[in-house]
Amino acid sequence: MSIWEYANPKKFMETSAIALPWAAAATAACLVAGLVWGFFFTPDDYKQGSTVKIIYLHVPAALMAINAWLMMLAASLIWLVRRHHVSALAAKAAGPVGLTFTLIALVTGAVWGQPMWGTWWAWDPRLTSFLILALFYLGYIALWQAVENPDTAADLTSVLCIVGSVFAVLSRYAVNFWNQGLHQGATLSLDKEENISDVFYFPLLLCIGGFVLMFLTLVLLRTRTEIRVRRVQALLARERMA
Amino acid sequence: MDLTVTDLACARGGVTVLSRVSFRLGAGRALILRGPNGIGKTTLLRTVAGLQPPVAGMVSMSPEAVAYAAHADGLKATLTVAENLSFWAAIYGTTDTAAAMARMNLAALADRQAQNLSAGQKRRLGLARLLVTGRPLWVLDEPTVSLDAASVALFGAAVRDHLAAGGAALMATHIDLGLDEAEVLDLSPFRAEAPVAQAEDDPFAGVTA
Amino acid sequence: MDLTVTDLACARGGVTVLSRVSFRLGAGRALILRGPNGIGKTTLLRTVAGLQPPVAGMVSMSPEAVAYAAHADGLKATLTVAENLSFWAAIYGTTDTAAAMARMNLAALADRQAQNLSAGQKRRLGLARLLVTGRPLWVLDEPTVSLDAASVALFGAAVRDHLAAGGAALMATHIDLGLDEAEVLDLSPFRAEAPVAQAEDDPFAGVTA
Amino acid sequence: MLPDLGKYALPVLTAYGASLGLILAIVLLTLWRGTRVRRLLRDVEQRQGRTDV
Amino acid sequence: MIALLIRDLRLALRAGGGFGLGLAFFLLVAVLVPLGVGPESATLAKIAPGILWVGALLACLLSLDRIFALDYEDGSLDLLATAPIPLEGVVAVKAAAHWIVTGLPLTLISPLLALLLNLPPAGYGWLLASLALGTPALSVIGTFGAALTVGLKRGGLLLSLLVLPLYVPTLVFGAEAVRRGAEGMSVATPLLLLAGITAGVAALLPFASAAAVRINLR
Amino acid sequence: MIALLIRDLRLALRAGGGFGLGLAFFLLVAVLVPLGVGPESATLAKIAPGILWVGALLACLLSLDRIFALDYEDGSLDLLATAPIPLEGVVAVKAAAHWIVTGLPLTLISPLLALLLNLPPAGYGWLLASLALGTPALSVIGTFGAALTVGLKRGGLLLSLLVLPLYVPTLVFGAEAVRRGAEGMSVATPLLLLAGITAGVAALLPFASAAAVRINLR
Ligand code: HEM
Ligand SMILES: Nc1ncnc2c1ncn2[C@@H]1O[C@H](COP(=O)(O)OP(=O)(O)OP(=O)(O)O)[C@@H](O)[C@H]1O
Ligand SMILES: Nc1ncnc2c1ncn2[C@@H]1O[C@H](COP(=O)(O)OP(=O)(O)OP(=O)(O)O)[C@@H](O)[C@H]1O
Ligand SMILES: [Mg+2]
Ligand SMILES: [Mg+2]
Repeated sequence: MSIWEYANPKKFMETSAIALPWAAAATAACLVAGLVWGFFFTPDDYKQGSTVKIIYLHVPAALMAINAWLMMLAASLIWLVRRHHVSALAAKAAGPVGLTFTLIALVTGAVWGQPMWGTWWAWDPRLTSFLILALFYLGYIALWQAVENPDTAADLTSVLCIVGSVFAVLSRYAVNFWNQGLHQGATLSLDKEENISDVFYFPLLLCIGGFVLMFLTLVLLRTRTEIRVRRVQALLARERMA
Repeated sequence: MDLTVTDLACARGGVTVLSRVSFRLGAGRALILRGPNGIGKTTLLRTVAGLQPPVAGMVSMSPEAVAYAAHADGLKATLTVAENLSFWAAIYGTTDTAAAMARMNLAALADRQAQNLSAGQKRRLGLARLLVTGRPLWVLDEPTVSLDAASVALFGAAVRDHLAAGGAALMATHIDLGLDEAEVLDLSPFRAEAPVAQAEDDPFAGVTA
Repeated sequence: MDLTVTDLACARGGVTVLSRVSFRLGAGRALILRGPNGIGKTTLLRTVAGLQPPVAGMVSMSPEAVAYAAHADGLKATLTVAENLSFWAAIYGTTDTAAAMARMNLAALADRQAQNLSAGQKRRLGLARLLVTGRPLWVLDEPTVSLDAASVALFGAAVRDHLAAGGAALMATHIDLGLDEAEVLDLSPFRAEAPVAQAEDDPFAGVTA
Repeated sequence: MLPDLGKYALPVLTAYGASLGLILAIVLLTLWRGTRVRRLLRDVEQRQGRTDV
Repeated sequence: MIALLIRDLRLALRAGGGFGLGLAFFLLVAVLVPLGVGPESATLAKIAPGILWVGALLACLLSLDRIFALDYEDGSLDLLATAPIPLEGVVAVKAAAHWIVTGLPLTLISPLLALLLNLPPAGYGWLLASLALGTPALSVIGTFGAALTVGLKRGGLLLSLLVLPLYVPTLVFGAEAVRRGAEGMSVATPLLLLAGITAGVAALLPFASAAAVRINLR
Repeated sequence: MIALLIRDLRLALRAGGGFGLGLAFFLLVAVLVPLGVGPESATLAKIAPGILWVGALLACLLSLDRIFALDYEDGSLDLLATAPIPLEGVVAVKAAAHWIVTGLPLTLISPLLALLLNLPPAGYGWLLASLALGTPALSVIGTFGAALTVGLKRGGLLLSLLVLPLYVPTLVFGAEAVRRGAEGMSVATPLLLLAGITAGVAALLPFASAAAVRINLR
């Protein structure tokens, strides 16, 4: 039995129906635990004060915003190569979720920036590339909405996703050209010296896990909906023919 | 060089409109498609011309052999008649635009911009394009719309010459084309039923609420 | 309520194409204009509809009494059939779109966007618009293009009802409209000559090197 | 109940409020559309009498 | 007439309308300018009022040719011209629809873009006020330009050239109001002048526009 | 293929083509920005590279939807798709025609507009060079966006939204090259990167564009 069997819509519906409640429960558990821990039971940072609590939303959202795009890229490739409908619909389902994460990262970042850097917005490379990522998401979602024929839409958005990924990387390099920016570098590196202290680290990990699970749950849910939409369309088309 | 259409089903807007259409069109023959408005003539012609994939069945001829003329004429309003025509001639790698213009009685209008033509004159120009494609199978969607009796006769003569030269023509129309020798295929019997069979092709079959 | 056209001359692209056209069209009557492609039927109809001024002569009826239907249908591709029709009904201050849709056999398509109609279905919608204008004189340019026999009959019935209700209809066409009771006017005799007489109106007459 | 957020109370609370709001929005949107489509599919199935698979 | 407004708005909202086209363009300008000019916030703050107003103006300008062109092409304008409503009314409604589709959303979103461009906070209110007062004038003037060029094949280019000089006073007063507002100076004079332009233009130009449409249809 | 290029250029030159539309828009931006921002020449000089590049980009963006839309509407694109030339070629020719009509004249006129915006004289050469290197990329990327949206009714808006993020790297490197040039710094890196983008994009994107057109015509 190959993994591709789950690409059959019917099979996918059956499997996902079993997986969904567990995923939802795990999401709720991780997220609530992580956020409550982070918000109520971590000390303030000596430099950043209580604003450090924003990290529990900001970092997971930023990570997942990028990962959601990567997942869309993979799903698009699978659709173009193997033409599994579930794959295309999963990419479609992930779009708005990714956009939401991008917006969360942007908003929390902006709110954080006001006390830390004295400005809501600066044209820092990382911030700028996130704004561009948001635009990519918007364009991708809009293209899905605009095309009537679902298979055509899947094809076009897949092509856009691939070309867009290349340009997203290029943009990142382009804006890096300006300056190093205000934003700090990666804190979650393996390098022990640079790592943040454990007090912040564990709740952060929990939150990241929560966001990953939330992404999974939402995408599953939305993919199921998209599959049902396609079924409705097929049935309605048949009805009109009669 | 025959066109064989086998068990063709074609769809528009996701709805299969025609199914199980089969016919054969030999060199030197013309076939006229008839059927009420909305039966799917345009859809069928586009499928044969390779502009959209069939839902099922097959078309024997590659789109490379087809010259397609749609409801829209593909004319550029600001180019003159001669310019419009020689552009298409260049695309198809032929050169004899003068003959085509003469055949469709456009010589006097050669330097007129297409936007200043009357409806019938535009249509004549659209038909003249067929003559410069040099392709064997003409696929024509209501070719004589807006044409007067004299122009319909011109068109009839052009089609006859094309057939005599070993070409073939597949046409949809509601009115008389003045081509008595053409066979007629009524599409009404091929209207797609609510297809139980389609469930097999439907990747989403079996999905329930 | 009669349309009297007296010694009308009309021009397109600065060239007078028809001159000295005169006819009378009484209430309850229909007049069909015939003539080869490019003679100036469209130009004449636009002049009668008040869309362009005559070069000479006059049209007795004010454009307020005219419902004009051109080669183009004036449909909005993204509006549904019902929306397209009720917009025009609102503009003309009438309300009965349901009846118009029923007459033109559009009821089943009411919620379809205009871009998803076949050529003939679009035309039917264009004709249904006439029914909601409530205007006495219909000026129609090739109204039955792309229509199948059944739709032509629908159109014929609609025109007859319009005439019976005291309306009038002026139509240009190359094909049979199925209206045997209509009078026919051939425009060929009115083709504008190289106009020596026109020099009188020409404000630049008499200017020489 | 709330921990002492010091002078940064406003930004921290805004960040949490906005983020949770956005998350709630996408979740509700997903669920709403899900139930609607589900109902639609059920209606269509009933109308067609489940003649086919 | 209301039917026409509703239809135009509906067309704009449906796919194909170009609702949001102006908005998107405005956004575009606000994102691209910093990318081009570079990230220094002092420079950006300084040019923000001007750039925002230029962006709003260009966004309006872009959508002008759709005001009549689509109706002209599919024959609706012919039919509207022979319909029992005054052409002045048609023109005014078209201008209003254009404003609702372009000027209004643009005004509402402007504070967000001001953020991107680092406009000093004191300028936010004045930016909103000046755009709310000024964009109707842009729509009405633009409709006049569109009316002059209905049916011309070179429409787009000509339209921009015709309308540009007519837009200059609105632009200058609008940007000046925001700049003064951002620097904490008095903004009464430019705002009043802006309001004057809008009122005058809305009262008089529809007649000129209707005449232009009539001439072009002939 | 040459015939197609000639036809497209001829269409652009005839009334109705939109030749000069991009140029006019570029001019517009260069005139409006000083009007909006105010006349201080130091500020203007500072933002000139960015504004000129943003103007060029917007000018390109505006004419994108004509690349395929006109041919789609009148049925020519269907005919071209069934014609005996590869669709990749058609797409490449369309991009080339767009560049000749938009990017090339824009590049040539840019020094004049640089004058209006007080660009330091050292930057003139680099402005020309960067535009000459960068505008082909804009045309090719734009053709890709246009191909994605052929036949869509919401074309215009969607097109801008899709193309905007794709334009970012070109814009940043282009403007950066001019800015460095104007300040007398080394411009080699951004110019090289710009050339790299153009080359890569011209070699690869036509395939994606042709695929998109094919999908859309289906
Ligand atoms: C709108 C503004 C902002 C955006 C779009 C943004 C975006 C991002 C992104 C994309 C990451 C990367 C995650 C990764 O690669 O690992 C990140 C991480 C982070 N950001 Fe922000 N940020 C913004 C503002 C801020 C501000 C104002 C601060 C605090 C002063 C901040 C602190 C952090 C920290 C501490 C991390 C974790 C770094 C890491 O683990 O890699 N950010 N942000
Ligand atoms: N999106 C859609 N959904 C459902 N049906 C559609 C859609 N688009 C088109 N159709 C229908 O497909 C059918 C086939 O249209 P087609 O243009 O092929 O007809 P036709 O035979 O050429 O008609 P005509 O003689 O009027 O030109 C029509 O009945 C049309 O209404
Ligand atoms: N700019 C122009 N210069 C010269 N002649 C022109 C110009 N524009 C149009 N014409 C001519 O005017 C004539 C009248 O056109 P019109 O559209 O009225 O013809 P019609 O009778 O409606 O023809 P059809 O039956 O083909 O629709 C045509 O012969 C046309 O070629
Ligand atoms: Mg048809
Ligand atoms: Mg005519």
